[in-house]
Amino acid sequence: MKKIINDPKNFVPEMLEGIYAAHPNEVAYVNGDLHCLVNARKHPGKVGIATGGGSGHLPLFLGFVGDGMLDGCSIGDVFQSPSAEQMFEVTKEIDQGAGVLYIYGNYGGDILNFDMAAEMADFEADIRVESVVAGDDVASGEPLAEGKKNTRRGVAGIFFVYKCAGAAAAKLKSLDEVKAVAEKVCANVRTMGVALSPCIVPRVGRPSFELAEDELEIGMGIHGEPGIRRGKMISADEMVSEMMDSILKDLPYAKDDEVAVLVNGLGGTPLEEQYVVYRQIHKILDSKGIKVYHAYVGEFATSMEMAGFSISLLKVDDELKELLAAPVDTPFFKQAQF
Amino acid sequence: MKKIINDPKNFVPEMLEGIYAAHPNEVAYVNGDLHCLVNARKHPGKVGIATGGGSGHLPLFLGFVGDGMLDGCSIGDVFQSPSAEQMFEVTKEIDQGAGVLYIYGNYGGDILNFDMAAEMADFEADIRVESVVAGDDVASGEPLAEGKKNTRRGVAGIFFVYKCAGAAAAKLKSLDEVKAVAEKVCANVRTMGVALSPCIVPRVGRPSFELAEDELEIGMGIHGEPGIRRGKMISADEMVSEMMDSILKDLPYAKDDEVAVLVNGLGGTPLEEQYVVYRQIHKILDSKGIKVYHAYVGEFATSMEMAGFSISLLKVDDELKELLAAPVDTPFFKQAQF
Amino acid sequence: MMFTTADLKNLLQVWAEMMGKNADFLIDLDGIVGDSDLGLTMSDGFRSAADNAAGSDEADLGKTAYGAGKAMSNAVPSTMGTLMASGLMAIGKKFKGIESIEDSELPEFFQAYFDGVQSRGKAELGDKTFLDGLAPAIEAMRSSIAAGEPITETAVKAAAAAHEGFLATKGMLAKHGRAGGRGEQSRDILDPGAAVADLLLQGFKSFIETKGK
Amino acid sequence: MMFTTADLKNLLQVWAEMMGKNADFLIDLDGIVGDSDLGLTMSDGFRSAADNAAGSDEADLGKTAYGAGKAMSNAVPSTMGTLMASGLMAIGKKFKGIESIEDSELPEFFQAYFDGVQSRGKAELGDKTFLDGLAPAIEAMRSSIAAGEPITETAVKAAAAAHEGFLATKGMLAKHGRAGGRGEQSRDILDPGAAVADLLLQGFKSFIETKGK
Ligand SMILES: Nc1ncnc2c1ncn2[C@@H]1O[C@H](COP(=O)(O)OP(=O)(O)O)[C@@H](O)[C@H]1O
Ligand SMILES: Nc1ncnc2c1ncn2[C@@H]1O[C@H](COP(=O)(O)OP(=O)(O)O)[C@@H](O)[C@H]1O
Ligand SMILES: [Mg+2]
Ligand SMILES: [Mg+2]
Ligand SMILES: [Mg+2]
Ligand SMILES: [Mg+2]
Repeated sequence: MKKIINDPKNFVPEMLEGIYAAHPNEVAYVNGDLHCLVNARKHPGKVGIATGGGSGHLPLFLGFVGDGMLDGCSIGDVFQSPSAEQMFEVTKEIDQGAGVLYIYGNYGGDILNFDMAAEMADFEADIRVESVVAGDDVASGEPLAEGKKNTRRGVAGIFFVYKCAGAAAAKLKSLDEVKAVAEKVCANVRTMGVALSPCIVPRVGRPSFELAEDELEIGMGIHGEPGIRRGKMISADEMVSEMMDSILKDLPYAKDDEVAVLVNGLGGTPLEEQYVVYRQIHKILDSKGIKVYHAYVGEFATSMEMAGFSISLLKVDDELKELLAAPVDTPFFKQAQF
Repeated sequence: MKKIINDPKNFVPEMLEGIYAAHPNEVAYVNGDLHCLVNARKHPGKVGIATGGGSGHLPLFLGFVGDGMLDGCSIGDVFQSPSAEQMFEVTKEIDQGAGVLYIYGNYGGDILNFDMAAEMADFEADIRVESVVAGDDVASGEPLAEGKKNTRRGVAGIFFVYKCAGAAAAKLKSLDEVKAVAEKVCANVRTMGVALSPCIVPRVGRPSFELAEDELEIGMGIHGEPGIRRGKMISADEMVSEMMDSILKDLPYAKDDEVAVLVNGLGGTPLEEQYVVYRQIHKILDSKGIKVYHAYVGEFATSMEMAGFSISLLKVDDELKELLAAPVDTPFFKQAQF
Repeated sequence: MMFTTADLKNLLQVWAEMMGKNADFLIDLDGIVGDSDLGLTMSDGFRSAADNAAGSDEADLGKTAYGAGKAMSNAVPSTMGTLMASGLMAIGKKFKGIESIEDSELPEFFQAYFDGVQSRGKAELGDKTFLDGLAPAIEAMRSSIAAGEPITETAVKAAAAAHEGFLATKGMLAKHGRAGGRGEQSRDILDPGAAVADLLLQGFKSFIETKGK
Repeated sequence: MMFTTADLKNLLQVWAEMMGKNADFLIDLDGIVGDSDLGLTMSDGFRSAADNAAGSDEADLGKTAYGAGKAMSNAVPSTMGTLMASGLMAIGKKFKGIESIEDSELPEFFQAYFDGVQSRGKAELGDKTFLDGLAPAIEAMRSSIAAGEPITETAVKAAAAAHEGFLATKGMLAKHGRAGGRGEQSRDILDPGAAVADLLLQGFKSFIETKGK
């Protein structure tokens, strides 16, 4: 196991110690628990936004805590939910009187714990909490439909939910308004991924699955959940075309629609290759008359050293464009107003 | 070869097409040549700063072209120098009448071409060009000494040279002043790396070297140049201690010195592991009474999918601190004033 | 006979031992479609619940259960960890303010557990979950008590029903958790969460046996 | 006899063919300590220099050499590509404004090449580089011309000297490029850049032979 770690048991706390040591003016932890991370800067009157989830996806989730985005994040062990108590501690710390919005990915363990935390916040601390659950992975469930439960996994597209909701909260919008923004983004974002190689959970010490030297898996989840098809390696352009087909079909797009694009490296894939991918996405969108409002390329939601990438498209209107363009300053993600 | 590419021959131009498509308002190319990248925004009266080098190291080199940092970059094939002509084209484009500073790494091919380009700029366009060559890798040559040629390779520490020189140029300092800043940073920055796995140059199609499943190489260069020792895998803390020993010895540090730290992932190493690394660096500096002025953790100078990392320390004084803290806005690196 | 706060503490100890002894069994079961953590989370989770209860001098039955549940939820925030914690915490809310219940009220004790899990997890009977192991046990308990059988007999019947319930999950289509992602493939396997329900009732049976002696 | 712009164009063609034929030899040599690109860069580089000269109707000897050098530097910005381009461009600067030189001036032609490479690369004789192949050839040329030998004889002697010079790089300690990073290990090997000098002089010899016929 070629990992740059010490005792696998200490992987998460040591990583967190490193983060607090590296960014002492930007992030802090509450209740003496490294797993309860908050923005070191307070913004009175603002709706607090919290997220949380398992470790192993940096910069997701904690990396988006900072000005213009999230206020707090509870952190679990690798690929494991943090506890409701930890979420509750973060909730108490970030509530500024305007209530707290939970935004997290559609995974069983996270849902149960965030629900429990929301109850604790209500019963024990009288804090109003609302929740928005992101499920953007088109490879993992039926298309969204009015009144139907979304069974799709939350993946890199949650970045757009954080970004827009964070910008709305920074403008001191109300909890209901910020929630409405988050829901609007969830309704308009679609993602699809491809994996080329597995990752190793440090405590487990062996890969979670095997892919032959000439194989890939289209639609695999960020914890190695099974995808849509496993097949022989194909060219970058072919991968992108196949993935874009599924994405574009899922939320019908029309000529002259505008989108924001996110190319997300899974951890082991060079940035060069991600730009080769972006090139083909841009070509496809061009050919359909769909305009790119803004493109993000890099690592946003990883699976440690997994090789592969995902593509997320967010259909934008004037409101979302304005929210996307707002500045952000977190230790892991910075953006100037554009 | 598990790469997300099309025809290996088109790897670099396709990557570049992706970059221009993704960042149309931020970067542009000159002379109809994708390999000649410049900041899309002009800053009249400013010293122009150009860099250049082979592809395969994103965000190095072109990723640091933007406001507050570099003005242009010429881009070669993977691990190959761009041509003098390409450098010259960039030079003409970024000269704003205040002259141009070349900052690049200490590699034979780059030196020859930048020297030739400087001559062309002088003879053919009457542009004053000065050059600063970064050689920060303590694993690759004798310690720096007055009047002696620096034989060390330029690696991730060049980020600090760009950052400080870029900030000085943004303040409209003169070419001599900006050059003096760059030289000061070169004199005060030290780097050491470790590699755990090789990378594959697309056109070559096979790894440039082999490392067994339980081996690492301390001091290896970013093109796979031989390091100081090859050995069995050790813990993250042991790697860091060994590397910090060499770095701290090379430019003696005293109690109460202040440093900026750069932890640089080589491409295939998860961000989580880089923070485990930072934790130990911080501990060692703490134990010696050396204060961290600012820490950067992430990918700054990669070798495509190579696994491993490097540590760079820059000894800072008030001048360098002020320059480091200045804002930057490039497509690949953004920083708010701190 | 009465079921007191001291009994709850003993029952939690029995459950912790039960999960410890069956950790490998649960790991293997969860390994087929899940992430193999169930053996560890259940033994760690019930261990911390039992230790929390043992370490407290709380006499209140409800508060003891609630505290044990919270301890479990902190220790193992996995799906089943949180669900089992929710069960204990629901018992806590229901029996807050009293220090014992009649044996005849024990079905309500398990019903509270069931309700806590269901309101947290929002699964239906037949969704191939923990609930499908627990529900038949509660029903068997109720009939046995209604028939005036001694509690030892009730416990034996409840344990048998839970085991049947566990076995009956084979053939069901999973709708939740990791197995839920497998579709029809999931039918062939036994549900690991229902195995935990089975173990809880086996534990309850041996707790009652021991208490009767 | 005179060496004209047309001769230069022919010589460049011969060199391009020479590098093409010996590409594998150079690849292997560069593969020992370098990055195996030398065969490709030299054949591509001299090909583009020759094509540039062939395609231009420039009559000026210097300008033709300069243009050929620039073409090479654009085509192959590797170490040797840039150095060879610098050599041709230095010839260009020296012989700008004339359309031919005397054969007896040919040592100056090669000296300009040498100076161009040296001022670009800043290596010294004995540093195990291209220069160690070219320098003895220039010396041999000078002596031969001073002795009044015919140019065919001069070319043969120069080629022999270049080959000796190439062989003599074995044993030298490399100070530049990738081999320079190897320290004492580099002594055992022949320098690939010096092999290029050898090939240039072998090419010159056959150019002179052909021209004499
Ligand atoms: N919504 C739910 N309600 C009740 N039980 C559930 C629910 N979702 C999953 N389960 C149970 O949890 C078991 C898996 O638990 P666990 O191994 O802790 O999950 P994970 O490791 O995925 O967090 C399943 O076998 C099922 O019985
Ligand atoms: N400074 C220099 N001056 C002259 N020749 C040099 C110099 N540095 C390297 N060389 C020559 O270049 C040869 C290697 O060239 P090349 O394969 O193009 O290098 P690279 O592939 O590293 O760019 C060496 O064998 C040596 O003869
Ligand atoms: Mg990475
Ligand atoms: Mg990477
Ligand atoms: Mg499990
Ligand atoms: Mg070479």
